[in-house]
This record gives sequence, structure tokens and C-alpha cells, in this order.
Amino acid sequence: MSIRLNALLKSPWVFHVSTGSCNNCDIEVLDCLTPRFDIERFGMVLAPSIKHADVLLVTGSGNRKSMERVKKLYEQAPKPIVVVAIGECACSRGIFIHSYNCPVPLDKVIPVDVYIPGCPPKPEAIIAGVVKLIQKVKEKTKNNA
Amino acid sequence: MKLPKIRELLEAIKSLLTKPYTSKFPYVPHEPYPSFRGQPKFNPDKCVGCLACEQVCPAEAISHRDIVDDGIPRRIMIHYTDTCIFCGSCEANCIADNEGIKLTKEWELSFFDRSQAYETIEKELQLCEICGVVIACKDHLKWIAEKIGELSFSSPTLYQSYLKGLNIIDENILKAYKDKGRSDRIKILCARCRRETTLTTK
Amino acid sequence: MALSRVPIGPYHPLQEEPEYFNLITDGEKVLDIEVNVGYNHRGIEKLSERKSFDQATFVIERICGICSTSHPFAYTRAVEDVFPVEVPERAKYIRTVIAEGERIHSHLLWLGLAGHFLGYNTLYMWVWKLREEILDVMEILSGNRNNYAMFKPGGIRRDINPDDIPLVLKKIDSIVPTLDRLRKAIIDDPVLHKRLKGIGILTKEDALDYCAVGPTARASGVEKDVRKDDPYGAYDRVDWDMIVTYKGDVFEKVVVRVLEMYESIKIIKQCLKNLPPGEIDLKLKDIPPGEGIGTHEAPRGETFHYVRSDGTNRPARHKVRAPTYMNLPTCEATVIGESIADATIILASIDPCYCCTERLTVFSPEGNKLYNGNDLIKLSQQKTDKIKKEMGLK
Amino acid sequence: MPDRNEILNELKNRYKDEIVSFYDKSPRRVYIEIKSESIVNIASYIFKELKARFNVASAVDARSHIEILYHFTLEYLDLLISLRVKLDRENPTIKSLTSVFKGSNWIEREMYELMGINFEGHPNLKRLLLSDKWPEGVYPLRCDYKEWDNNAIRDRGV
Repeated sequence: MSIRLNALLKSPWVFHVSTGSCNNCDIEVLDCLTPRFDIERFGMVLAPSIKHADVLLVTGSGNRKSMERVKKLYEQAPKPIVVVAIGECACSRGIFIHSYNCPVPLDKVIPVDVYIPGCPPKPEAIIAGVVKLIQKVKEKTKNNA
Repeated sequence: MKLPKIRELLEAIKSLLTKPYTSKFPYVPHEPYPSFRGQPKFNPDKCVGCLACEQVCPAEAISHRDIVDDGIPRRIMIHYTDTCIFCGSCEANCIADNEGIKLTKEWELSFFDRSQAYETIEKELQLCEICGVVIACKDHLKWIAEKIGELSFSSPTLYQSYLKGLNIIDENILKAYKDKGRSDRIKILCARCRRETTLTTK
Repeated sequence: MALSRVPIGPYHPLQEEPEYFNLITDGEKVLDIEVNVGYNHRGIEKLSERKSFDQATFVIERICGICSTSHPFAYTRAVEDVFPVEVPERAKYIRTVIAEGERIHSHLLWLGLAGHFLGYNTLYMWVWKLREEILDVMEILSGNRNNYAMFKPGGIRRDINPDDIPLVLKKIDSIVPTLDRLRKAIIDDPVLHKRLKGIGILTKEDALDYCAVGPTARASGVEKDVRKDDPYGAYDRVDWDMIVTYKGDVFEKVVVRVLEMYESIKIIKQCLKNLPPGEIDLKLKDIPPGEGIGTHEAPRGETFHYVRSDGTNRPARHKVRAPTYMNLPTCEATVIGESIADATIILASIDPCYCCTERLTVFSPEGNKLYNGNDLIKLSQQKTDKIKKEMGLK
Repeated sequence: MPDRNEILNELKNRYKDEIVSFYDKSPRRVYIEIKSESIVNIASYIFKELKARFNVASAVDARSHIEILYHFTLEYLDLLISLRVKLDRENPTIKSLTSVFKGSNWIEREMYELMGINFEGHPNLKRLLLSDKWPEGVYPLRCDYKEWDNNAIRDRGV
């Protein structure tokens, strides 16, 4: 499986979903697309729909309404998908852990591959997180291929 | 229409000469500004284990675990990286003159497995010598004794732990009496035992 | 008359917050609109009742990422209003500097998004490149790009060290020339005139009736600005003027926001030049029982915080009202009657910020022809290209 | 321009019997407690004659009763008038202000949903904020709100 994933991660298409976030992390994701941190040099483009996406960027503390949509999105996504949780709220609901509308953290709903903490994480931290993930997948393919 | 053509030409040349604006990040390490608030780190020898940072943390990212039964009684301070919001109020309220926990410049913290996303340090605990309940960390008692100076001689718990720090007390004097009588008064006691030893007439 | 239902959202690439507009359209004309937001509700008012007054500032700061100073500013003013107390001078100046810096970066953000909605992708990339400068300034001053953690009931948490100020002033001066080129590019662009003028008009009466606030209302001639009417912070010690235009269409809203950025730069420069020395924090220990109301002019309008304390160190009740909460209903007055292609830019013209608003209405399930959100943005971009061809610019 | 005290005195003696208490806290803040029946005509007087701007209404669960505060801003006077209304805790009902101004439509729906106050005469009093799976009759902003979702995870590191 990770051979296909390795091929996909040559130029990963990114789909961003926000589940009840304060839109700081969403804007840091958009900052990565703008001239200063341009991630299109690595081939990363914001995919218009989940069907074309290889990487699913999830931000936000996951309130009840959004969690159903995230589950649906994860099922619709093509299967060698990589889920990246960006920001404290996506990792563990951060400061909203006792909110009556955010019952469970994200990784109880969908399996998460990389967690990028930071409130909001710097765009460099997001890029570094994805680069770390790509290297990990490369090693996995190398030692079992 | 001719004029704008020249302006565009000039602009093209100018932007040809200027450096590209995109940062070459993954190949050139990024250095944040000096006032950047990064990942907080415990400082084992400065921290006194007083749990002020745990009460003040808005995201409840700092918690502790007291291990009493196996091995040396110790308090494990845990800092959860996946919950901390880097606000700096733990550093601002740390009683060991803001050195116990410090915000570093570290911003690259991504990890793969959330169950190991925390850091711990251990501080030795001081148990009550009669009932064995947790009083505080040893460094904390020493810190209080130093802070209030000679006033600490009003309470045996403080000056005993202070003198123990200077290790001019030999252990066996304290161990001799164990019957919670008046003679236990000058031991390191928790509040309840201290009240009992003061009130008893035995 | 085939009624069709056109959903925008909840997850489409550009408008990064999840909101869900449902336009009931008859061919080109928009007949009715239902707003279905509420994907962002995190129960912040109940959360801030769990935290102490000092900790609540951090929950309040994370209501909305791009206006992450306006809510703590209004909250700290509300807490200071419980037992009326004055904040030291230096804290007032620093608070104003942070609030104005955040207004610039929030308006630039909105300008970039509006540029993309109209198909001007170069403007989007250009404006967000300019925005990186102001984010660096905020990182120098407060330690983080946004979520500044500077505010505290009774003053400021960290002081600005004086040897940063020359670098900050240099960076702010470097913004002005690019901003002038930007202003010329936007305000004198004939295509934008044709595209934005005369659509999504919010008349003054509607603005007053819907109690709209901020640039949305100031673009329709409503002279209301909390910084002028109820002066706080260093706004009365610094000379700047309020931008009001009178036609109320989307173009005026763009003009108001662009000119407001110049005012913010003026305020920041004056504040940083004569920053008074002295205390930065009152060190409030206990808050007496009572009620307090704090307001602040956020980039999108007036935020309103009501705090009730019962003598303990936790707020007994904390009511937050974000500016978009009052501006969002105005889209019923502005979108109905316009063509679909303009719907996106009109809905974006109030600079919606859904994480502040978290509001939802259930919509009725009918209508057959469906095409999703980014088809709508493409529609809006094709209309701009059509206008360009007509003007013979293409 | 009528000055501040004239307006307040005029308001006081016009609604003498409906005003329960009048608390002039500071030049910018006035809290007026009124009977709950007379909210519509006092609110429309303030909104229309005094040209105030309706800011927000905040509902407070004061354990013994439920209070609603309607805040009006008078920009030209730099004054904020808050009308306080006390309702009983079991079945809080009050007349809706949507007839006076459209701005209160969503605010009342939020109070209906989070605090359990129902507003007579509201055009579409429906759920505004919480998801459809939220049980009826559970009002999160009440003091006695208990966590009903038993598979919610509330502790760290899990």
C-alpha cells in the first residue's frame, strides 16, 4: 500500500476541511499557498473536491455538526489518503476540551497520520510536518521493498 | 497604449533583478523573531513542583501524578504538547522567579503518535513522617524556608526540611519516637498530624 | 419557472470557514436565501464560565482568529467596567497599537479573498504577500503571528521593548508604497467599477433597521464608530478620522476598508512615536460583584461583551455578540434581486466571520437543479472576464 | 441636541409605573429594571424616538430567576441603556421584539435555544445553533446543565 502512497506523495493534492475552528489555522494553511511559503514548488495544490485529494488537512475542534460531515468526507475520499491534523484544536480540542458541543477528539472519529501542534502553527511548521511525513513513508517503502 | 508598455518593461526588469520573495524554507532553517513564544520546557533543577503553572494554565495542558508506593516518593510533572496553546501564562506565574518553566523558541513540534506527545520531569516528594501523606515537594519546602527567612523557624516542617537541605541533621534522631505524642512535635508533619501532636497531652 | 436551489458550502476550497448559503433562484435572479451556519459553535460562553477572569481571556481570544484582539479588548473593557477602573497610560497605547495592527491584517485578508472571488488571482497573491509584512510586525510585538495573548483584565501581559520599535516603524513604512499601488489598482480599475458598482446596495434605513455595524454600515452613510463615539484606549489622544461613504454598494465597502487601513497606519505610527513610559498592569486581584459592558470597534464592526461577576474569581455570565451577527441578516436585504454571479461577492462584502457568529437556520428541502459552491465562484469569475472582453482589455 | 439627563428624566416620568428600579451607574451606563409586560412599548420608544441602536440581549440564569438585559446604544450621547427584565425560572415567556426591529430575530432564537425562554409572536422560533441530535429541553447555558452525552471524553492524553 505504501508504494502507491509513496507515488502519490510526489505531488500531493490537499483538501482542507474546517470542523468548528477559529479559522486561524485555516488562514495559516492558506498562507502556505501565498508567495512567501509557496508550497506549489512541491506540487501541493488545493484540490477543489475530496475526490481528487491525496492529503486531508483537518483543522478545528470538531463540534457535533461538523463531525458527521468529516466522517462522510473521510468515507468519500480515495483510500490511500493521508490525514493531517493541524493546530491544537484538531490534535486534542486544545482549549475547547470541556465544551458541550465538542464531545470527542478528532482521532476517535478518523485515523490521523500526522499531528501538527501550534496555535496557530507557523506555516513553516505545517510544511515541516508534511515533509516529515513524506520522509517516513519513503523509509517504509525502502525497507520493505 | 505605448506608454504603459514602457512602464511594464521597466517593472519587468526591476522584478528580474530583485531577489525572489519565496522563502527557501525546507532547505534553509527558519529562525523565528526573538520574542516568539514556542514550546514551554520544564527546568528540572529550578522547578520546585508547586503546581502553580497547573492551576493557571487556561488549556489545562499541565498536570501531575504523585507516585508514593513504589520507589522514592516522587511527583511527575506532565506537559502535554498536543494541548498547550503557547500563551506564556505558566512562565509568567512560575514562583521560582519564572525559571521553573520557560517558553523556548522551538516551533517545529509535529509528531505521529499522540500517546507519547508529552514531556515529564520528576521532583522528589516529602511525605509526612507519621501518617505518610504527601506534604509537598522537597524543593518547594526549601524554597519557602529560604523565602521567609527566619520566620520559617516557627514551623518545624519548614526548618527541619531547610536544615535537612544543609544536611546537618542525622536521620536517626527523627526516627526514634513513633507514638504520636508530644515528642513528635519536632518532625516534618502534615497539617493534620501537626494539629494532633500539638493538641495531645500524652 | 424552475425554482432551483444553489448551495454554497459548507466545504469549498476558498471560503475557509464552513458556512452554508442556500439561494432559491429563478434562473438568474435570487429569490430567497437561507443562511445555515452553526458548524462553528463551540459553546464559548459556557466555557468562559469555567475559567477564571484571567484565563477566560485566552478562550475569548480564540473566538475568531483574524479578530483575535477585538474580543479580548472588549472583554477586558467589560471586566474593567464592573468596578469602573482606568488602565495605565502605556497599556492604553500598546492596546491601540495591537488593535490597529490587527485591523490592517484583517482588511488585507478580506481584500485578498474578495480579489479571488472576482477572478483577480494576482490581486489575491499580491495582497497576501503584503500581509506577511504586517504579520511579521505582530510577531515582533507580541510573539505570535496572531492569537497575541497580550490582553489581561487591568492591562497588558508583556511590554514592547523599545529597541524593537525602529524595526517595526521601518516595516510599517515599507507597507505604504505597496498599499498606494494597491489602492490605485483597486479604486481606479474600470472593470471593478462596472462589476461592483450598484450591486448589493444596503440603504441607510435598512442598515439602521438591521442594526448593522462597522464598515458594512459606514459604507451606507451610517456615521457610527465606537472609537469615535465612546473613545477608549489611545483613540482620543491620536488624530485620525472616520471613513464614511454614502452609496452603500459593494464598491463602497471596498473603498471604506482600503482607506481605513491608511488610518490604522497613521494611528500606529503616532502611538509608537509617543509611547508614554510607566506601568503596564493594574494587577487586579479580586473583582467585586456586579455587571460590566465592554465594546470595541473590530475590523468588521462593534463587538459587545457583557460580563456579570458574583464576587468569585469566575465570571458568572459572559455574553458575546460578534459584529457579523448583526451584519449577516443584512444579506437578506442585499442579495435578493441580484443575479447569481454577484451573490458570492455580495455575501463576502460584509466580510463574514463565521467562527464569531455560529448561527444557523434550517432550510426547506426542495428544488432540483444543483451545482456546487465552486461552480458559483467560476460563474463570478466568468462574469469578470466577460466584462473585460466588452471593455476590450482582454 | 437634548442632553443626557433630560432624556432620562423624560423616560422616567413617561413610564413611571412600569419602571421598577433606575440605576444610574456612570455617565455611560444606565440600568433600568422594568416589568416584563411593558418591554415592547418601552423598547420601541427607545428605538424609534431616541434613535438608539439595539445592541444585543443577554439572558442570565440567576439561579432564583432568569434575567434578560436588552442593551441599547445611543451613539450621539455615548450612553448605553440596559433594560432588565426578570422572568420566573420554570416557564420564562416574554413578548418578542421582532415587530419593533428585525435585528432581534436571531438573538431571540439563540436565547430560546440555549436558555429556554420562549418568545410570543416570533416569526420562526426554531433551533438556531445546536445540532439536530441535541435533545429537546436540555438548555446548555442554564446553571443546572449536566453532561448528557456519556461517550464524551473530557480528560487529557486520551
